[in-house]
Amino acid sequence: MKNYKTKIISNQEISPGYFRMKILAPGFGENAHAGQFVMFRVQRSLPPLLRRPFGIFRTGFLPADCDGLPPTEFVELVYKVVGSGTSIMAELHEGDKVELLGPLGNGFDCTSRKGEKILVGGGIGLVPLYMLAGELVANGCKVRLLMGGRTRDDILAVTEFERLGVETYISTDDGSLGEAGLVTQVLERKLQKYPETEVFTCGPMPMLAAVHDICVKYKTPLQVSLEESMACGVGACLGCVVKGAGHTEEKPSYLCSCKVGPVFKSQYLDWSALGKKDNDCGGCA
Amino acid sequence: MKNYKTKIISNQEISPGYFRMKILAPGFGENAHAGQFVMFRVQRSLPPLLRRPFGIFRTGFLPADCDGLPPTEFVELVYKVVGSGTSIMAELHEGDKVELLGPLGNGFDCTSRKGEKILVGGGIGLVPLYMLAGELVANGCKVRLLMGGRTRDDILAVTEFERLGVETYISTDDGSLGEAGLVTQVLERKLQKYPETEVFTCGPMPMLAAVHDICVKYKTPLQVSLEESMACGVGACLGCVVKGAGHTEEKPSYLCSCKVGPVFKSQYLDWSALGKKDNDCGGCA
Amino acid sequence: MSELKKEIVKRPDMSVEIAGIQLRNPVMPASGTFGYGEEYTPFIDMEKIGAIVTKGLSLKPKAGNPTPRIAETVSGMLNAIGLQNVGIDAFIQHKMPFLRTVNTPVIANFFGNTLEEYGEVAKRLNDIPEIAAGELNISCPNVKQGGIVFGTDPKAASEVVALVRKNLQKPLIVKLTPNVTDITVVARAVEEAGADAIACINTLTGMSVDVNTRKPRIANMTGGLSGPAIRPVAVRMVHQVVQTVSVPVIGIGGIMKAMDALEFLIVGAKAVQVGTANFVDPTAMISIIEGIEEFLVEEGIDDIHDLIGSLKF
Amino acid sequence: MSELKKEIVKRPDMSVEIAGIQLRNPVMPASGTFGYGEEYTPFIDMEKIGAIVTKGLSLKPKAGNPTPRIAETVSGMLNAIGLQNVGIDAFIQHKMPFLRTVNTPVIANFFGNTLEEYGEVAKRLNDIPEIAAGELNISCPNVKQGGIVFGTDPKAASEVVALVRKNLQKPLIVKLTPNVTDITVVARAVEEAGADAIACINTLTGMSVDVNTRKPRIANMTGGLSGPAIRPVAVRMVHQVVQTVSVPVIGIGGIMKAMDALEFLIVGAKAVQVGTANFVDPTAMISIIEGIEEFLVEEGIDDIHDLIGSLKF
Ligand SMILES: Cc1cc2nc3c(=O)[nH]c(=O)nc-3n(C[C@H](O)[C@H](O)[C@H](O)COP(=O)(O)OP(=O)(O)OC[C@H]3O[C@@H](n4cnc5c(N)ncnc54)[C@H](O)[C@@H]3O)c2cc1C
Ligand SMILES: Cc1cc2nc3c(=O)[nH]c(=O)nc-3n(C[C@H](O)[C@H](O)[C@H](O)COP(=O)(O)OP(=O)(O)OC[C@H]3O[C@@H](n4cnc5c(N)ncnc54)[C@H](O)[C@@H]3O)c2cc1C
Ligand SMILES: Cc1cc2nc3c(=O)[nH]c(=O)nc-3n(C[C@H](O)[C@H](O)[C@H](O)COP(=O)(O)O)c2cc1C
Ligand SMILES: Cc1cc2nc3c(=O)[nH]c(=O)nc-3n(C[C@H](O)[C@H](O)[C@H](O)COP(=O)(O)O)c2cc1C
Ligand code: FES
Ligand code: FES
Repeated sequence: MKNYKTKIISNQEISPGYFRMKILAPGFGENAHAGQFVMFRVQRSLPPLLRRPFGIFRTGFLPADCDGLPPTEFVELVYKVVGSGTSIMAELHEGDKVELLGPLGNGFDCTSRKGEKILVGGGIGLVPLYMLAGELVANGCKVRLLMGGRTRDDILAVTEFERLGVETYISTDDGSLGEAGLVTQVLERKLQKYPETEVFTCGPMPMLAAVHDICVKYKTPLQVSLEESMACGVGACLGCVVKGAGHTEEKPSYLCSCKVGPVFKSQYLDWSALGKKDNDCGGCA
Repeated sequence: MKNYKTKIISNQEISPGYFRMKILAPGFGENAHAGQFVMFRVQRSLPPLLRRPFGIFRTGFLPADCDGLPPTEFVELVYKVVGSGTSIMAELHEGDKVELLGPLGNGFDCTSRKGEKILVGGGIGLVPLYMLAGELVANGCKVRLLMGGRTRDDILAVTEFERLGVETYISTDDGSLGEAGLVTQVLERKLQKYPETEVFTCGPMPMLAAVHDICVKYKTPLQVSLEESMACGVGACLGCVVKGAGHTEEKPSYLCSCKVGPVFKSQYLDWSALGKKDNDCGGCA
Repeated sequence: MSELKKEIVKRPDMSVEIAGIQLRNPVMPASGTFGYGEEYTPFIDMEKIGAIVTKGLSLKPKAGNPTPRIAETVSGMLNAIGLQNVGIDAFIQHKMPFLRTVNTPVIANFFGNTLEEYGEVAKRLNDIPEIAAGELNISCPNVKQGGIVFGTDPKAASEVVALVRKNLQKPLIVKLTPNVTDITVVARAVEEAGADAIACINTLTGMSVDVNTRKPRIANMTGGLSGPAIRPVAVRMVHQVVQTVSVPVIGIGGIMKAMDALEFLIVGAKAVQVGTANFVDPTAMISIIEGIEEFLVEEGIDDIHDLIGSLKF
Repeated sequence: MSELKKEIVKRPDMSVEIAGIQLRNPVMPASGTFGYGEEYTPFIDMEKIGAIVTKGLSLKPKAGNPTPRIAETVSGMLNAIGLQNVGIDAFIQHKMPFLRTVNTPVIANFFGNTLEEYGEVAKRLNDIPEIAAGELNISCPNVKQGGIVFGTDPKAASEVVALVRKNLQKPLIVKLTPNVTDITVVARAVEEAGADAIACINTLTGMSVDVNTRKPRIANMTGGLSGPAIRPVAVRMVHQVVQTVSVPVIGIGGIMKAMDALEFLIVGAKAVQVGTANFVDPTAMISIIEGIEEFLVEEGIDDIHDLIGSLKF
C-alpha cells in the first residue's frame, strides 16, 4: 500500500465508453490480490475534489526496452465513463502525471480449492474478475465466467478471459451478443448443473442481489465485490460502510467497504438493506 | 458587443511567458476600437470561475483558403501567464472551443489629430497600444512609442510596431535591451523635446502614476488604460470601479472601469487613491 | 430525444405565480448581478426570462465600498460592492425608460440604511406602475442597533418587514441572509410580518488573504461569497424554509446550469434566481430555462408544478 | 531559491504552543479525516506532523448514519458519517497501543449525546496519560433541549464547556460550529467557561439532491460541507474569533496546500488542521509543512510567531 506519484503508459478506448489505462507502478504487483482496488487522483487540480476508486484489472511488466534495463512494472485499470471524473480520465494521455493509492482493501478469498468456480460479472463488474480468474486457474480450479451486459459493447475482454482458460457464457439484455436475457438466468442453470460450486460476483447492485438470492436458494457459497462511494479508501472517513448481517437500529453493524471489503462473503452482509437508500436518523458528522 | 462561442485559430508563445492567441471572431473588427477589451472564458468547466479581461491586440482577416470563400476574421490577444487562468490558456490549442465577450468598454480617444503622440507601454501594457498606434498613424499622426520592461523578454512586438511606422524607444530595468532604466526617464526627455504632444499609456500602476505626474508637470494631456479586477465586464457588477477626480468620503465618485473605461483621460481620475488599497468602511454587498 | 418524440410532446407549462405575479418561467436574475437589465440586452432576450430583478436600490444614491471589491475564490467569488446604486430618483429617470419597453415583470430589489429609509423606498416604489413587486434585502446592518444586520435578528427582521408591508402597495418578496443559526426562525418571522414570498439565500460572509502582501484580498476585509461553492448551503436552507413557511420560496445560490436549478425546484422552490453565473456566461439563464424545459419533457411532466417540491424523503 | 541561499539560512522555528502543548509545527489533521492515525501510517511519517487528532470519541460505540454518507459537491464534499466511532473503551484497548508508539502529541476529539456523557468522556480521557489534550466537539444536537445543537447556543455551549473543564485534567480545546449568526458570541462564552484553545470551523450544513432520483444525495438528507469551497467562510470566522478571544485559535476549513494554511496563520491562527485534503492526497500535511517552512525562509522570517497574526488591515 503506497501513494504512487506516477505517469500513464497508455490509455485507450476498448469499447464505446470503456477505457483501459496502463500506469507505471514499480513494486505494485507483488502486494496486489484479485478484488483489491486503487484510489486514483484524476488530476492535480480541481475538479474533481476526491479520488475515484477503481478495481485492479491486472498487473504486469512491459518488455524491457534495452538490454540490461529492468522491465517496467504496471498496473492496469479498466473504466467506464460515467461522470465528471471518468470523463477527464478519458482525455488523459501517455506521459500524463497521475497519482494512485494502492493496492487497497481485501480482495477475493481463493483459498478454497475444491469444486468448480463460477464468476458472474456485469458490465464494468468484469474488471476484478480477470485477476481472480487468473488466480483461480493457477490454483487448478475449473472456472466458468458468466458475462452480462446491456449490449455487446458492455462485454469486455472476452478473448483475454478465454486465453486464461476460462469457459465464458455471454448474455446481453438486447441479445446483441450471446444469449438474450439476464446473466442470472444462466447462473441458475449452471448451479443446477454444477451444484458443488463457489460463486464470485461483481456488478450493479440489482444483479448482485439477484445472484445472492439464487446462491441462497442453491446453498452455494458466494463472494461479492461491492461499490460504495468512497472518500479516503483507507478506513479513515467511514463514508463507505455497508450494513453487516444482523444489523438492527438497536445493535447496528457497519462494515467499512474499503477496509473490510470491497469483497465480502455474502452471508456477512445485510441484504435487506443493500442497494436501498434510507433516511433514518439525524446526526452531526 | 456580442458573446462569441468560437474557437482558437492559433496560440503561440512569443517570448518566455508571453503568448499570442488568434481567435475566430466574425464581425468583431468593425466594432472594435483601440483600447477596448474582451472578457475571455478560459474553459467551459471550472476553474477558473470568472472570465478574464484582455485587451485587443489587433483584429484582421486570414487569407481565404479557397477561391470564393470569404476570408476568416479573427481577434488577436497577447497575454502574459501570471496565474491560474492564464496558465490554463497557455495549454490551449488550435481548434479548442472558447468564449469571448466583446468588444467591451471605451477605448482611446483619437479624435485630437494635432501635434505628436507619445505612447508609453510597460510589459503587457503594450498590448492595446498596437491597435492605437495603427489608428493614430492612419490619422496621419507622428507616433513615438516608449517601451519599458524588466528584461528584454518583456519587450513585445517591436518589429510590428516599427512596421506601422512608429518610432520606438526601448528601456529595460536590467539594460538587457535598449537603455537601462525606467521608461519614465525617456518620457521626460521626450516631453522636453516635443512639448506639443498627447500621451497615451498602459502598464503597471506605479508606471502609470509616474507617467501621470510627469504629464501634470509638463501640462501634457494624458489618456491611461487601467487594469481593475472585473467580474462581468459590462457594467453590471460594479466590481471594477475606480475613484474619479474629486472623490471624497462625503461626495464619493466611483467610475466603472469596464464601462466608462478602461481608458480614462487622466484628469478625471483620483490619482491620490489609484494603486493604493484601502479599507475604509463596512457594507453588505 | 428523437425528432419524432420532440414533435409529439407538447411543450410543458413552465409558468409559475410568485406573490401574485405571473411569470412565464421560474428563472430570473439575482439582484446585483444583472445591473438594471439594460447591461445585458446585447446578450440575451429579456422577454425569454421569468422576471428582471434590479440592483439593490436605496433612497439616495450610494457610493459603495473602496476597491478591490471582488476576488475569486475556489469555485466562488467574494464581493463587497457596498450596495453602490444610483438611488431611487435616478433609477426612475434613467433606468425605468428601458425597463418599460420590456414585456417582462420587473422586481425592484431595495434596502435602507435605517428603518425609516426602508419604509421610504417602499413608498417610492408605489409611484412606478411598471414595477411588479419589491424584493426587500434585509442583509444590511441596522445603523441604529449598532450595526446588527436586520436579517439576522428575527425581531428586527419582523419590524422592517411589517413597516415595508404597510408602505408598499405591491407584492413583497423578502430576501434572507444565510449568515444565521436558524434560517427557519427568520423565515417564520418574516412570513408573519407580511412577506408574500421569500427569496434565499444572499451571500455567505467570507474573507480571503493575499499571502504575499498579507492584506485581505478585498478592501472591505470581508465580502459575500457566491457561486457554485455555496450551492449545498443554499439548497439546504431553501429546503428548510420551504418546510417552514407557506408562502412561495425563490431559491438562490450557485446556480450555473439547469441541473442546479432543478435541485432547488425539487426541494420546493417555486422559482430560482441566477447570480454569479451571469458573469461567467451572459446567456446562462437562457440555457437554464431550456434545460429545465428539456428535463420536464424527458420526464414526461406537463406542468412544472408537478416537479416543484417533488423531493423523495 | 538558490542552493547557496538554502545552505546559509537556518531553518526557521516552526514550533508553537497550544494550550500548553508544545507542537513541532502548527499542522495537524482535522478530526474524522485521519481515523485513529494508524490508517495513514503507510503514507506519512507521523513524527513529522504537529499532532495527531483522533476521530470523535463517545462513551459508548456509535454506529453512525445510514448510507450513502458522502457526496462530492463543487470543490467540496458533504458528509453525514453520524460520528461513528469505536467508543472510548475500544479506543483505549485497540487504538492507543499504536498511538503510544508515536512521538507526537495526540489530541482526542470527543463528544457526548447528553451533557452528562460529555462529562463522562472527559473523565475517561484522564485515564490515558498519552493523550495530550481533549478537543471538545460541540457541534452535536443536545438531545435534552429538543435537538438544538450545543454549539449554536452560547448558554448551552458554556454549560458543556464548564462541565468538561471541571472533569478534564488536561488542556481543553473547544471546536466551534460555523452554523451560527455570530461566532464571536460562542467563542467568548466558551473562553469564559474555561477553554484553553478554540478550534474552528467544523463543517457548514449543506444538502445536495440527485435530480434523476429526486432523492437527497446523502441518506441523512443534510450533511457537513468541507473542502476548499468553505475556506473563505473559515478564514473569516477564524479572523473574527482571533479578534475576540485571547486563547490560541486553531484554523480549520478547506486547507489543501501551504498557501491556504498561510492565510489562516496570517489572520492569527496559531495552528491549523487539515481535513478533506487528507483524502485527496494523504501526503498533503507534509507538503503543507514544507511549504510553510519554505515561505518563511523566502520571507526571511526566523520564527513562525512573526508570521502569525501579521495581517495588514
Ligand atoms: C471498490 C470499487 C471499485 C471500482 N472499480 C471500478 C472499475 O474497475 N471500473 C470502473 O469503471 N468503475 C469502478 N468503480 C466505480 C467508479 O469508482 C465510479 O464509476 C467513478 O468513481 C465515477 O466517477 P465520476 O467522477 O466519473 O462520476 P461522478 O460524476 O462522480 O458520478 C457518477 C456516478 O458514479 C458514482 N460515484 C461517484 N463517485 C464515486 C465513488 N467515489 N465511489 C463509487 N461511486 C462513485 C456516483 O454515485 C454516480 O452514480 C469502482 C468503485 C468502487 C467503490
Ligand atoms: C481591461 C483589462 C485589459 C487587460 N489586458 C490584458 C492583456 O492584454 N494581456 C494580459 O496579459 N493581461 C491583461 N489584463 C490582465 C489580465 O486580465 C490578468 O492578468 C488575468 O486576469 C490574470 O488571470 P489569472 O487567472 O492568470 O491570474 P489569477 O491567478 O487570477 O491572479 C493573478 C493576478 O492577476 C490579477 N487578476 C485576476 N483576475 C483579474 C481580473 N478579472 N481582472 C484583472 N486582474 C485580475 C490578480 O489580482 C492577481 O494579481 C487586462 C486586465 C484588464 C482589466
Ligand atoms: C456582485 C454582486 C452584487 C450583489 N448585489 C446584491 C444586491 O444589491 N442586493 C441583493 O439582495 N443581493 C445582492 N447580491 C447577492 C445575489 O443576489 C445572490 O443572492 C448571491 O450572489 C447568491 O447567488 P449566486 O451564487 O447565484 O451568485 C449580489 C451578489 C453579487 C455577486
Ligand atoms: C468525513 C468527515 C468526518 C468528520 N468527523 C468529525 C468528527 O468526528 N469530529 C469533528 O469534530 N469534526 C469532524 N469533521 C470535521 C473536520 O474535522 C473539519 O472541521 C472539517 O472537515 C473542515 O475542514 P476541511 O475543509 O479541511 O475538511 C469531519 C469531517 C469529515 C469530512
Ligand atoms: S472510503 Fe473512507 S473509510 Fe472507506
Ligand atoms: S466588471 Fe462588472 S461592472 Fe465592471
